[in-house]
Amino acid sequence: MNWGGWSDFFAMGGYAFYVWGSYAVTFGLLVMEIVLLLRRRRKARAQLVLSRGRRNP
Amino acid sequence: MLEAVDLRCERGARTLFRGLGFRLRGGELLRVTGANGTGKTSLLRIVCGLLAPAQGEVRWHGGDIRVLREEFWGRLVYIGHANAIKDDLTAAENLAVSCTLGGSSADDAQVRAALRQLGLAGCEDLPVRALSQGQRRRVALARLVPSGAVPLWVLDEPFTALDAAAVDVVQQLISGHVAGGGAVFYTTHLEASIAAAVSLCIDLDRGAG
Amino acid sequence: MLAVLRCVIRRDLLLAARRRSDVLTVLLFFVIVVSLFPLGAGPEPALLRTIAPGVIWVAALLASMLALNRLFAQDHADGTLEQMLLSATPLGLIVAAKVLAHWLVSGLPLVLMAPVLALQFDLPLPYFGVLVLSLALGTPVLSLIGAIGAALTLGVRGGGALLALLVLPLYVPVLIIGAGAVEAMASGLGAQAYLLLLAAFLVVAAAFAPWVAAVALRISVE
Amino acid sequence: MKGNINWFKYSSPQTFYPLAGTLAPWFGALAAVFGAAGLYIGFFVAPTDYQQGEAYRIIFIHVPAAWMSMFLYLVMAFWAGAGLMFNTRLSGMMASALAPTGALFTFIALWTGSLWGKPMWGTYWVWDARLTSELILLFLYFGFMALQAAIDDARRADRAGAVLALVGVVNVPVIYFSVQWWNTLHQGASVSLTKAPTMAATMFAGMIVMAFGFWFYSIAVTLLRVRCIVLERERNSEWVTEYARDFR
Repeated sequence: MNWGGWSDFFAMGGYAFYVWGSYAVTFGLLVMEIVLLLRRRRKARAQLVLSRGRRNP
Repeated sequence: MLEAVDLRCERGARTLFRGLGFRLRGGELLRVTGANGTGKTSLLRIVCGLLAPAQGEVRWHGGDIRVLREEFWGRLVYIGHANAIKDDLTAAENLAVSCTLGGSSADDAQVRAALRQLGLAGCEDLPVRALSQGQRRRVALARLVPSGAVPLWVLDEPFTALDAAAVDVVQQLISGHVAGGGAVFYTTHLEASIAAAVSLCIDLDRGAG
Repeated sequence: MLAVLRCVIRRDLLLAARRRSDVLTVLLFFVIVVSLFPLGAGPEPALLRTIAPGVIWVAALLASMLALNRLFAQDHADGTLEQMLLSATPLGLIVAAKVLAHWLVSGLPLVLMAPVLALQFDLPLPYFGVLVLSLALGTPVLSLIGAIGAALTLGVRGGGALLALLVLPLYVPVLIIGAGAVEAMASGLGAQAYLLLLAAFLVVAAAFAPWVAAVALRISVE
Repeated sequence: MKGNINWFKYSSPQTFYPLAGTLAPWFGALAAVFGAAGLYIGFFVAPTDYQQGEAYRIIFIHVPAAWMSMFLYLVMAFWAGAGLMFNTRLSGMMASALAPTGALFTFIALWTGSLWGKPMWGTYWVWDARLTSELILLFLYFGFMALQAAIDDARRADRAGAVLALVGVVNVPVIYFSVQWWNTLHQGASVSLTKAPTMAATMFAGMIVMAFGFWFYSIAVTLLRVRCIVLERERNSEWVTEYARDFR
């Protein structure tokens, strides 16, 4: 384990902004993609319910 | 000569027709009727190979047209809703280009004779822009005159925007072609009486013909 | 077969002659875009001399892309495109003929105009030859690749910008090698390799692009 | 996404839909496991680089993301080509489902590349051959997605997208080598990311593990998106209305 303590870990040898900047954006985008996808899935299912309602109310 | 087997056509999510088949031999006339939007034009485009059917096959002399491709297209004249003429060119130039493209080369004399036959004497060298809608349709249909040798004619609403005299000329052309052993596949709303040995009909209103 | 191709080329050239303004707008666009750069980047000759090839090439690229929608859109609208699809001649050859006619109308003028603009940028005279040659080899490639983009975006809304988005990434190699030719000449390396590479691009594009555009046309007209 | 077990049995959207549903969570779980392992190796096992200090740790997501951006474009072009050749609707859907994730990884590669460039070379954007090619790859992805969005008819959109993807995949090597040539002409090889730090075994392991994590993630997300596309495109078919009977 090459970190003194948590504060040392987060300082990341002075490059905290760059390292955490990249990691935060990367995993933030991945999570955002999943959230958008689930929303799209909900919209698609709602559309089906809507058209089913229209077909045989 | 031309045969379609179990054709199904879809536009967007709607199925226009399914299980449609017919057989068209030389010297026969096949008319497609049906209300607007029942897929008449789509059927014509499928028969020409412009549109791929969702299911089924179109055969020319037993060979699938998707395999024959250029060989089949060389034996066919297609006149669609659009007149396929350029506004900036004169009527003579337009006809010369469309004849060459279709494979039946026509020299200038034949071109002018065809235009005269369609009642366009005197307008041969006017840019098509200056002609009326009816005259433009005649320029498009004048292509039929030099393509007597082409066995299959596919015409989409040939009689629209034409006056009585022009309709008469076109009817003679069609019946002349059919009498000469060619086949004509066309759609129209006009109750046209075209003399032909055998004239079949596909009615898309009653579902598959 | 050949008669049909000659007829298509003659028809397109005739159409362009009848509507000369289309040709001029492409050329004027080219001249204006090139003339904007000194206004933007300042008139010092040293700077202009270094950016001259890049500017002229980018402007030629944009101008030829601007002219692309004239390639199929008009024929699609009035139905002549369907006749080409239903002709006995393979569609690839017809597309090649159309692209050649299109290049003669919108590519060649750019090549001929480039030296005049190079004067404006005070480009040393020995480099004119390489510039014109690289454009002469490059602009047909732009038209050929552009034909694929034009065929794909036929009758699609937002066509102009979409066409640019599709085609510009594919133009990058031609731009780099084309502009690089003059650059290499300037740095003494000699432009031989670049011009040969451009010629290779041209041969490959001429061999494949028309057939790919033909497939794209059949898809778009369906 | 290698070929399915029985090629044609699963090639219809109807049979593929449930399969995608069962597989997606598994791949999601695998992605989480490998991602966590990659992070652990990257931060706690890999030693500090003597030359670049801690900043080099960005490599553990920059390189896998770059690999994925290229790999997904190839897979997308494969499915698009298959859709064009065999006329199967599902292949077209797969291609459309892959594009957004590919574009996302390209953007991540660019973002992490520039953030890594700042501490190393003092500028956020380095006209390095590989970074520039990534940028052009991003435009290719946007071109594909924009073309598909602009065409209403799903069948034509798939086939037009397929032609563009195939033309694009042929051009990617040409773009890469011309950018490489351009880079050496203008700057020489002095400023470029190609000189990765000396590869200690653990560093390489960290990257590989993270790459697998991203790969499983892409499969899971693509399967989910395919299911959405199937629902959207097949909403009028009988099996979807039957399937949707119990939706609230």
